[in-house]
Amino acid sequence: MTDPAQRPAAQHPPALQHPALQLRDVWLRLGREVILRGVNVDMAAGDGVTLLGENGAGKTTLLRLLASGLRPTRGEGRVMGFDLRDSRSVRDHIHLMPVDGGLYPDLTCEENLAFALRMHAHTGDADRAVAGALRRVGLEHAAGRRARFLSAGMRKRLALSRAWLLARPVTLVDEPFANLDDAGRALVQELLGELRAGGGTLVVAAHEPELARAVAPRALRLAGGQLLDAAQTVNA
Amino acid sequence: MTDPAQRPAAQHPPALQHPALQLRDVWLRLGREVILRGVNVDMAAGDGVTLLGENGAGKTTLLRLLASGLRPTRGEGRVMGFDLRDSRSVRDHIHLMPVDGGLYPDLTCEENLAFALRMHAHTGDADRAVAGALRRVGLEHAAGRRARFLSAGMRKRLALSRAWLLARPVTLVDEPFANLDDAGRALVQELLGELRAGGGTLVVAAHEPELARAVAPRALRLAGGQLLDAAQTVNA
Amino acid sequence: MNTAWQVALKDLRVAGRTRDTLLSTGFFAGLVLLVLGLALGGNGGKTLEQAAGTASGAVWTALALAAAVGAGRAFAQEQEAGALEQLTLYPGPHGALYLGKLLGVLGPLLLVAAFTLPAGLLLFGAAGTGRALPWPALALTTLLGVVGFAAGTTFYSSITVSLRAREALLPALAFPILVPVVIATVRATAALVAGGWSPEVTTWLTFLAAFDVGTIILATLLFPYALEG
Amino acid sequence: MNTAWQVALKDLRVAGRTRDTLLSTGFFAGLVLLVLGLALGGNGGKTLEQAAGTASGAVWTALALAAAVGAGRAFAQEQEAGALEQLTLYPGPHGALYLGKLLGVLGPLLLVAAFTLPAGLLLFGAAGTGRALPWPALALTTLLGVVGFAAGTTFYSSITVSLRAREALLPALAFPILVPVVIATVRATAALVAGGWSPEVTTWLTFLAAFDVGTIILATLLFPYALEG
Amino acid sequence: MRQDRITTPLGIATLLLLLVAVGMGLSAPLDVNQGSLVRMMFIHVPAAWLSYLAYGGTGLFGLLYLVQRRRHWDRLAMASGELGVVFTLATIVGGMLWAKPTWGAYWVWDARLTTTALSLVVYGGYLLIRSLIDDPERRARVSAVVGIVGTLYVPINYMAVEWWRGVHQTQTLKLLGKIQWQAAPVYFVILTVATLAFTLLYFYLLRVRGILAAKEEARENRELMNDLGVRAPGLEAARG
Ligand code: HEM
Ligand SMILES: Nc1ncnc2c1ncn2[C@@H]1O[C@H](COP(=O)(O)OP(=O)(O)OP(=O)(O)O)[C@@H](O)[C@H]1O
Ligand SMILES: Nc1ncnc2c1ncn2[C@@H]1O[C@H](COP(=O)(O)OP(=O)(O)OP(=O)(O)O)[C@@H](O)[C@H]1O
Ligand SMILES: [Mg+2]
Ligand SMILES: [Mg+2]
Repeated sequence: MTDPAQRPAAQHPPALQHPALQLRDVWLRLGREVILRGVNVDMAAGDGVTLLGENGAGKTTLLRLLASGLRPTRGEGRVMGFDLRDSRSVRDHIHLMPVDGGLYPDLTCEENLAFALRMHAHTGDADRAVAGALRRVGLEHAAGRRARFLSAGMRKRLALSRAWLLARPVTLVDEPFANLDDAGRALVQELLGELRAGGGTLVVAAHEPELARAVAPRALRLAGGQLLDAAQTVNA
Repeated sequence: MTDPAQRPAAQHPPALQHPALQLRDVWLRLGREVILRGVNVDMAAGDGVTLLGENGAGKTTLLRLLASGLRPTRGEGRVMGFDLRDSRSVRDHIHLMPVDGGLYPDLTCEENLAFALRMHAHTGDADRAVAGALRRVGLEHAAGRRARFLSAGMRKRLALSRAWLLARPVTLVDEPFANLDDAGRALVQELLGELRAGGGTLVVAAHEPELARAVAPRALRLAGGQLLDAAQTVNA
Repeated sequence: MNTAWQVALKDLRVAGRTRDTLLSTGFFAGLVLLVLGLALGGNGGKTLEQAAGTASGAVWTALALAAAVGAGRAFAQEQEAGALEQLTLYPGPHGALYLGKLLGVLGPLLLVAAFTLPAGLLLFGAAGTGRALPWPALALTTLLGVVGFAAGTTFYSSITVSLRAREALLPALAFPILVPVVIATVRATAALVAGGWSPEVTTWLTFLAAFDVGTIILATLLFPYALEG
Repeated sequence: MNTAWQVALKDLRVAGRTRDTLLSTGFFAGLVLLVLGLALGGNGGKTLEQAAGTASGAVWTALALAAAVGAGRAFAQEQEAGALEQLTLYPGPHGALYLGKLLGVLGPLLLVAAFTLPAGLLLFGAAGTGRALPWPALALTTLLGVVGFAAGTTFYSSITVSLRAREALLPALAFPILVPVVIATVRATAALVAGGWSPEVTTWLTFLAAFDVGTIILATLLFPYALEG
Repeated sequence: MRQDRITTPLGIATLLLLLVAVGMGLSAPLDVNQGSLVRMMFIHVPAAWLSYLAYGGTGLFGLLYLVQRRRHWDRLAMASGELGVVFTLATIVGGMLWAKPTWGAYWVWDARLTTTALSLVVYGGYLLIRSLIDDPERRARVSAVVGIVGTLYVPINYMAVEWWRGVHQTQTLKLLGKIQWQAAPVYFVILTVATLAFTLLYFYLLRVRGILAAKEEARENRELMNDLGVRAPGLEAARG
């Protein structure tokens, strides 16, 4: 559809020996709740993982922890070989797309993307890259509109185009299919697929396993604070 | 499942002669955009309507207009026989469940529901009604937790339980299925079904026509600022 | 009235649970007193009149600012949560929302005022000098003044929150509302401290009461227009 | 440095668009000046020194409180949008975020200060008496003072943002730390207005510059701990 | 809980030294100007010293917490902050009682008095922040930061009399420039003993409060874990 050369390549060392994501017996307590109770996981670089689980199971929390936004109460983890506590190195390799998009309501679509790009010390023609990303998600006509005035689905598309544009080695995506129309859902599959094709590791928290499967075939289920292979839990 | 007597009955006059919702050539402009371009619609009391449309088509905007939160730029409308400009009377009959829930982050689940109930001048045992509603959506264990600390799906459930508890003659629901797990989606169908069974009129904006059909069989599609029968547009 | 009452109860509950509004407003008022004390220098060799003037000036500066800060939260709270539109869609007259917010703001503010006034008078040497002060009259002045501030700033807060950037002239609207209250309270307090009840005090308090009632009525009537989508 | 710069640019862009920081900061500064002006009575029969003292006291109290209110918005803005967590997840040192926010806060604040200082001096009878004032020196003092305020309040704002009642809490927490800046600026301004440049002024300005640099360095170092999840 | 060999002996030593200080204070000659009022000094000044010490402690323990992330330091920082507030209050109240006979009023707008009152605000704010954060890790981290910045304020309070002359005594013991003592030598000795006694008192109270806080925390955690029915030894005690 678009010229793949326009998309910035995933910025990470070509040859990776260690797993992209690794958690060892991670416990996490928030307030008076223990959300994670001994989570273990390994994901190879280039893996695509779907994170399933009931409402309130802790999927979002786990993603925030992987992005170094929360510290494990016990246990440890590594992202691209860096300890989770070394937040500075982890942040160099990861992008988290939150449920609500995490956009600035008073910046326009264009400005929101350009800001994200510049914060990643993007060199090159930012304006052109941004225009390409907006076109890709069908927001070119709203490029100059403030995020405050976007519809729910348009906000999701904007957040998605940001993830695609940044193309970090590890991309964590929280409920990408919610609020989108059918075309939007197909777009998510396409763009996330491109990220993986570029060598990126993908973790997708979603309630639509059939849709997520296309880009993140390995399914894990979070239940009771523990992470299990989805197949296993179905049998259990 | 639950004792239907526990649910407050829809509070509206038993015999309605006029349509519940009526729009006549409604135009709406927001900022520099014209969102609605001559919308006409009639919905009988007790109707269930699914509002379809692409992202950014104007579904949310239309719901806000019906709730008297926005004023039409041109044209007019009636809700339960009251002119839309008579916001005070309209608000007596309507409840809008917004996409983001519209909850107070620093009130607990219980308090959020009790507040809504009391603002509707509910007489009777509010605490009992609230506890019942929370149990109904599976949030009884989080009754004392602040809304700020709920997961996305739990917030949706809370907003849903509020709509069910208030049971207004007209309930407008914006994307009820987003962010929910499978059990949650079934719950939406169940609760909204009960609202309609109680005589309420239902307008559901959703991207999941197959799910919405169960409770709101009449499908309308918003496209180009105009509202058409979904069947028609598919043919066109 | 139910609406007003429920909104006030909710706000007080949020305030009460988190204690923060109260604590920090009080903290803030105390701080302004201290800083003013530092800035206005020593009180050696002052006549009673002078001390009374400075003390009432400091007390009312502190309370006016505390009111502005406290009321600022009243609607910001709703807006942050995306709950403001929801609030405006409940049944009942919109004017009642204003009254509810006002009551919610008044609660903590009156409590803070009850501490600030005696503390300010003591610190600035206008009380504790062995003379009896007309406390009931001072309490009445405080009540009227605080209601005036809260009424004005709550209204202002509702306008700024929903308008965001629309018009730069709006803060200018709040000013004329607050100026008369400041003048009247400062004058009345100073007169009461220096010489007890007098016809001058009666005039100021009557004015204040009329002004409060007028502001509240006007704001209640105008409020629906300020909110409207 | 890129990070700091990008954050500042974004904040300035938002500030220019919504103007709400500017409005609320200006409102607050105006309110303080006004209330103090009224409370401290007429300026008849004051010597130049007294007028200079009162005027600079009022101006700097107003600016300090305005800084607290303005900086409060710096992080509140991010928080409202749910964008704060996103901001902390960008690559690069967290200290740079602080510097960026600081620059963003400084913009509107300097604008407000540029109005408040002359207005305050005029209002309290320290300017407009026919004498020429040392404006460049006053501008330098203002710059140093405002930077000091912004550095302190921006830092605390990052702490209070996730707490409830941050509007009132922020000034209360930050102000005591700002007191040295208040003292120094008041002294320097009063001396400048009353007698022009003098060695005393040099001392105060040196102190201010040192305090600014110290605060900024300390804050940049501690900021990552304040933010961390 | 391991055997505590320090607390009790420390308490006894503190008590003894305090008694000695009281004895010396009561037997000291009367001052030429102030008469027996001068004895106020032996409480007032050590109390002020203790509060400075406590504020320094809050900053130091906060810094240690940030470096090592051991909750132990956080508890000490809190204990120190509370002591600071209590003894600042003692200084102010004692000073006010002293001020009535000597200056003729309980309170005057003197720089030292105001800055002392403001330091109460600084550490009141420290404790306020603590009370507003529920999550223990975050509370420890944020309050450590606030405590460290707050320490900046202590030297300013000390210097306030220099910068802004008022009625209050300037520092009798000048630290800047030449160290000099500007009063009768007997008083110096008594004051030193009293100050030493208060220093010991600080460490004793710090320890007691720290132990209390640790017990409280352990109890809360136990309750919480029982609530949740969690079998995870060490989850709560992960970082001491
Ligand atoms: C509310 C009243 C007062 C407060 C808040 C207060 C506060 C303080 C503080 C914080 C210090 C320790 C500062 C330092 O060591 O530099 C101090 C020391 C001292 N105060 Fe006060 N004070 C008050 C009243 C008085 C009065 C009424 C007197 C005597 C007439 C007095 C005499 C002294 C003396 C002699 C010292 C020792 C100075 C030194 O050795 O450094 N104070 N006061
Ligand atoms: N700060 C907090 N304090 C207390 N509990 C919290 C906090 N944050 C999250 N929780 C709780 O943690 C649990 C997991 O939340 P999380 O958002 O991770 O769920 P989720 O799996 O993403 O659910 P959903 O599918 O609904 O998005 C929820 O029960 C929530 O209430
Ligand atoms: N205040 C406003 N100013 C300008 N444009 C606006 C404003 N509010 C909404 N819009 C625009 O109106 C259009 C319709 O938005 P709306 O939220 O109604 O869409 P929607 O059908 O609900 O979409 P979605 O399925 O994504 O939720 C969007 O293009 C949006 O950008
Ligand atoms: Mg989630
Ligand atoms: Mg929508």
